[in-house]
Amino acid sequence: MRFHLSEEQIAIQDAVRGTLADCWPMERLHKFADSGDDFDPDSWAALMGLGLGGILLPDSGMGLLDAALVSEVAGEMAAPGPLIAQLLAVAAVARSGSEAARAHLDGLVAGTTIAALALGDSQFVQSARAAQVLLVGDRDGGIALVEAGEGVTIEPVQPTDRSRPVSRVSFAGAIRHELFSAGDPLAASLCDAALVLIAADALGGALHCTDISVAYAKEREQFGQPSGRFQALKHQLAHMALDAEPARALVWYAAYAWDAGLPDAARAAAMAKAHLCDVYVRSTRAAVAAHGGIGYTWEYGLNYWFRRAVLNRAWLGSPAEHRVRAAVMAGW
Amino acid sequence: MRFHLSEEQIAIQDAVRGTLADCWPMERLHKFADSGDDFDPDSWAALMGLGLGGILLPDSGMGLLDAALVSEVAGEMAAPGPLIAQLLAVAAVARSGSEAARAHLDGLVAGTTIAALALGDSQFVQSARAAQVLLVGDRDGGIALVEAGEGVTIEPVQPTDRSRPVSRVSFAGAIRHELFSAGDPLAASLCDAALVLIAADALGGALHCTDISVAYAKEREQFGQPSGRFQALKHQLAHMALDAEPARALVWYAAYAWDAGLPDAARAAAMAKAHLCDVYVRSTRAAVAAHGGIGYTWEYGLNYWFRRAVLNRAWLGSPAEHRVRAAVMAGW
Amino acid sequence: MDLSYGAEAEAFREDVRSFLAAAWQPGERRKADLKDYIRAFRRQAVEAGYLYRSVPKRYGGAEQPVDVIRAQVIREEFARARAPMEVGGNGVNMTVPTLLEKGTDEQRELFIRKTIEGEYVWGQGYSEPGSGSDLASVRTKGELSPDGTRWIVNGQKIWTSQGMQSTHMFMLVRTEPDAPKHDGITYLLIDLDQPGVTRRPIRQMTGEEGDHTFCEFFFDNAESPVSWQVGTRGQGWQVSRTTLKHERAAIGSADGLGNQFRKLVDLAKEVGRIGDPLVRDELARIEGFVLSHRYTSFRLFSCSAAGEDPGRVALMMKLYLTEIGHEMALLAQELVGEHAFVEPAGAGGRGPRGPRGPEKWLDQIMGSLGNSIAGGASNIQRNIIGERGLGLPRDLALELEAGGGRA
Amino acid sequence: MDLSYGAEAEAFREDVRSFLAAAWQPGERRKADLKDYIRAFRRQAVEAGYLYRSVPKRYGGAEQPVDVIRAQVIREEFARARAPMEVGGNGVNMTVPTLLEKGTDEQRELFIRKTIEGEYVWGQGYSEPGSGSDLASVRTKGELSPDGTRWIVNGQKIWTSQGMQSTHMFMLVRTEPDAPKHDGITYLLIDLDQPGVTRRPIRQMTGEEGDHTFCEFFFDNAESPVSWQVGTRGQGWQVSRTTLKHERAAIGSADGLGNQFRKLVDLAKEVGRIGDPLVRDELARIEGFVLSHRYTSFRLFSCSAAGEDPGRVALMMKLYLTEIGHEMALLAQELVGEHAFVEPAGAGGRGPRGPRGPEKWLDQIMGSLGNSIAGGASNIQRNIIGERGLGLPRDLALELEAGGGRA
Repeated sequence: MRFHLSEEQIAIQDAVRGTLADCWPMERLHKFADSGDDFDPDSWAALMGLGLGGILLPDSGMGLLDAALVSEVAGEMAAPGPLIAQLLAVAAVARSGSEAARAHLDGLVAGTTIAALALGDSQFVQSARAAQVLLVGDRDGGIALVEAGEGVTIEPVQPTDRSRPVSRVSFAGAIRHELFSAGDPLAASLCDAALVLIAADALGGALHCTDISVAYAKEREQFGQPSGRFQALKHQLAHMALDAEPARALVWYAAYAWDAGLPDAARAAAMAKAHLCDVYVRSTRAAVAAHGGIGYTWEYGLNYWFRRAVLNRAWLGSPAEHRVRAAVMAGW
Repeated sequence: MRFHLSEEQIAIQDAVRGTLADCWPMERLHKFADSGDDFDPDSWAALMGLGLGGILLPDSGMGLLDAALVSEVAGEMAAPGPLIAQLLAVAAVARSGSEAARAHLDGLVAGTTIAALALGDSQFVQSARAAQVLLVGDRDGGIALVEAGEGVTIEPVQPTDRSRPVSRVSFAGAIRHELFSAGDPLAASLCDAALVLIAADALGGALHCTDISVAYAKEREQFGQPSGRFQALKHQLAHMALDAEPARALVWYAAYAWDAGLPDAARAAAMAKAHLCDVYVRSTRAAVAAHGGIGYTWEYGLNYWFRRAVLNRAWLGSPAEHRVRAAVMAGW
Repeated sequence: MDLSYGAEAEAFREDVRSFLAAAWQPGERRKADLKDYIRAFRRQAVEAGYLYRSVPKRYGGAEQPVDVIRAQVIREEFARARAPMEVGGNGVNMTVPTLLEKGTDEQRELFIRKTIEGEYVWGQGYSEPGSGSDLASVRTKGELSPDGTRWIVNGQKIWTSQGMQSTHMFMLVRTEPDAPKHDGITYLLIDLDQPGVTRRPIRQMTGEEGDHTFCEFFFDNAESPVSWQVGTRGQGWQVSRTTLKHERAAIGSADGLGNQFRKLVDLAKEVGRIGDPLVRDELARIEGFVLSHRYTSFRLFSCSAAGEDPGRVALMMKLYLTEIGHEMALLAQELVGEHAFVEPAGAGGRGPRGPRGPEKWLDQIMGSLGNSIAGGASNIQRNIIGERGLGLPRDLALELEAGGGRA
Repeated sequence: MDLSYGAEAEAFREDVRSFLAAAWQPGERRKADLKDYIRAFRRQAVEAGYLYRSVPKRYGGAEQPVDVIRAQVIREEFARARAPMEVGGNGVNMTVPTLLEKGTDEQRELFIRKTIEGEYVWGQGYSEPGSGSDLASVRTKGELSPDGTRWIVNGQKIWTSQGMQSTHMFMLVRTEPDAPKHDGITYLLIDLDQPGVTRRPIRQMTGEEGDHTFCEFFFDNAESPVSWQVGTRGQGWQVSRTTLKHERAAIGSADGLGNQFRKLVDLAKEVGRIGDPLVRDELARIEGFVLSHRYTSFRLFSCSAAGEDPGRVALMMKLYLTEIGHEMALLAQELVGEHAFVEPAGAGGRGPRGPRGPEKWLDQIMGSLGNSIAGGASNIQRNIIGERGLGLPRDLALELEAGGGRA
């Protein structure tokens, strides 16, 4: 029986947190957000230097839970992409029988070959311009690896999420390697893993919003008192924590169920995605309100998390869509 | 332009309030609640003595707005029934061509003939055992006046709402006078009026819950201070007021629209019923929480309003059902 | 992560099963016969080390090392066999730990064995009319008898659960009226079977007023020996803090919430609303909280088993449970619709409950409000999360009033 | 009740219509030409008694008796004809009433006419970095020049709307640093076109940072004549209370909310979700609040027309509006879905807006948060409702800190 983090897992999170604190401070994020780029080579190299690329290799000794812990810290620090795509691409390619795709595996694990994610019906892809391969969900439910280049059309847009900019992408006639055909349980399972990683990013973001709001309430004086002394704000902050902190175990469980191949893994992924993305939206709104004017400025940076919450919520299906799936899977 | 109460209207409310304060104090309500009766002759005589029975006579010089103002005070004081039934029965009989029904009109206006309400699909009727006539909605949409007695089966139940006890009623083979046939706009309009009167009762109840909670917070000391000084409770009370007070104008408008025959009268009635019944449920819950332990005791009496909120919410259709109707009427 | 209990625990589980297969065979026994059988069974279970594990053997316990996994296995296996666990209630959950920590040897000898054997039933005497969450605003007076051997108690206590069954009470009384608020309180044990004590059941808003409801107690020159005072005179507030902590740990079993959620789904089916998109969405939305609560209870359990501090989340479970209960109540109210016009049979504990339809949810709809009130009102829980969990400064009024005395 | 305006008002409406038919014929005029035409039109409208009705004629106003029905008819008819109303902004809404109530004749002569003619644009100088809702925590310093003729101002102001256009500012400066917090503040007018004043637009979370956004102002030995001080030295807090009241009355037009709700319904249609039961339910649920807000604004208007006090509901409109905005934002976010991945064109005021799809709701989704912050944060609004509306006692910390000085 073990349902809390090990020292190793906490160490991994600390390593990712420390790395991002160094290479991804707010000044860097501000600069990136206004640059029009969709990829940040320095922070990517630093993260990949930690060996994160291979977490979801079948023989890594780690699993989706570890990947989710990393995604959580990425969410906390508003890290640029395409981390989730990379983790999933490695998982997919390593588990597929496609030799052509497997030729990319070493590069993907090392992070020298960059992967983007185009699962679901979305036309929007993060870090699309930087990616050499795209993990693409077919309309029929199969999954393929598409080579960037000819046949892949990328139209940049002004992205809402400035830390993980998207482009509008289409794939007519691109080179593609089928990884899993329609109906292959691995295809569905990879989509579930994506949901868990998004939920983990949302968790990290929500906790970050709570923590900076609490810190601000301790430091800022209003009417001669730290504003966090006032019961109204104190209770609002307590509710932010109450919303996010217990939901942490929901993400853990979803990841654990995926790793252990439990029968409720798919449903747990749907519940985690739906619940955490709602939590994240509430947390970012509450954080702006808790900060007052400064939270509404661009300079303070809270808006990056707000914008990530907007993206996470709609990415790969809204909370309501996943609740419909969860209801069906429960046999209601 | 006039969209606030006249002195006369305020005087009517004060008269009803004063009468109920005299004849319907908490001791009386407690006694009635445990008596198993479904009608209280003394308070009924006192209310009817004010001439309320005739408010919805076509030539009364008053209208649904005035009836709603009375219903609001009845809700505020948790008055026993069947006030809404009586008001509507007078409105219905006076507007119908049925001579047999009109023979009851004087008694109904005076309150000596007691009316119960069986509109909608409900099998539950308030004050059914006391009623001499029942205003019955036919399955096809018509409205009839049914004579109590043979063919009317009344099965008493333990009612949730102790101030307006219901029985289970069926009408196979009773004497009935058709008032409005299916498709008669007056039939639909009477149902709308019922919704507005229920919304008004809910408004009165919600405001009462707010007011007693505020009063209690001023009087009760916690940690050496009136509990209402603490910001958390203060803001919870502010939200109770915020929920109920602006909704008052929604009830006014729905009643006014009915009186003036405006095209949105039916939709306004549906919106008012849905909105106020939700407000009432929230207000009663918030009131119990604001009081703490004493609010949870039977003796304090708050539970009578809680129970009225339960009944009002489900009576003649839930908020969700009326929102569906409102959506259809809006052409969405 | 690993939700299995491990080989050692599974071997232990086999032991428990073997024990139960042999020792728990109530057969067709009824009434007094069954009561005797249960008493004997519990003694065997204590000897086997399964019940009252934290109570020393000399007071009738099993005196086992703390092992939350074993404790969980025992709970599961006893539940599966439908075998009786500890007698439970305030006595075992609050009096016994308090006496073990703060009592005298004489008090332990006197009370612990009889409490865990169910002979003594304890009521809690903290709340007073109007005190609400401000438990330190004790007004019930304790005065020494002229000869200094007895406390003379006058006042009123309220919201005592199991009040009609209680034989004894642990209570807070104000013994130094001139001391600062938190310093003038003494923690006292008292025998409720004496002329100076009157008890009255409280009728609740649900109508409930039976043998298992709350009571209020009136003390009119009631007496208790000075030797029944726990801890130092005037330091009763600190003594009571121990027990409140225990109470918090006892509330919030994740299974209860999960069961209630499943019943809510069944209700939606029963009333034919399970296909309604609004109902499905709301059920799944609520389930997000229910599952978060459930898996967090795993997390707390796991930390507890490993002897690690779970951090601030442990402070949140009570309020989280309360708020989920509210959400479920609102959906239940939507689902029961007109069924709620009829009060469920047996409400108020008057007569047998009998078969009950959807209207039985009325109890939960009202009862969910009781949760906000019992065991520390929700606003106090929010203060606890904000102050102890997030480290925010204390409310000024509380700080000024407490003068630093309150934990 | 009667929502018609009555025969007298309808006759007045005819007058307004005739006036507009004659006086407002902008035709194809553009740019400077149109500007001149508008200026001339406004003069005519003032002469006819339609604009600046509460401003005395000697300062360029119409000097009409208060008549909210007439004012409403004027608004409706000007809107229907798309004719320009008063120039608006802080100058007309705050500076002019303040000067009329508390200013000197010299100040009125100097500022009112130029303000209502749009020549002077006023920024508000209340908020400072970190002051939040605690507007009395003014740190910007005002010191008299050695010869006693000028105030020397040093400090920073923030959240000044129309800051890039502002020619002048009304501001609070701390002139008696040793006086109690609320007693050491002076209300000052200042010319912003001087070397000691630097302004910088604030980029908001929406990305907006154009000509119409908020600014922060830095004062580095900026100067203002002592004769531009409004009210007594050290009594500026009381002077500013007048204007805040005006600001509250100006916010919360019911039509704006209704229009936005209709657009939300249109959005549901545009994205093909209007048939979704969840969306229909949520729209109708929100509309219950929207209509309550709308009809309450009728109620307030009606009370105002009759000169009667509407009571506590008047204090609730700002917070009610804010909370409805939040609800609408959450539904909008559900409806826009992936459209929200793209920032609406023209956000940040960079370049033309052009045609915009559902993503334009991103502005509202973020903007609804701005409402909770602007014009008094929501928690302050809740205090106002609780204390002034419900008569609950003041928060202890505020009471201790204010020492009774704050209105």
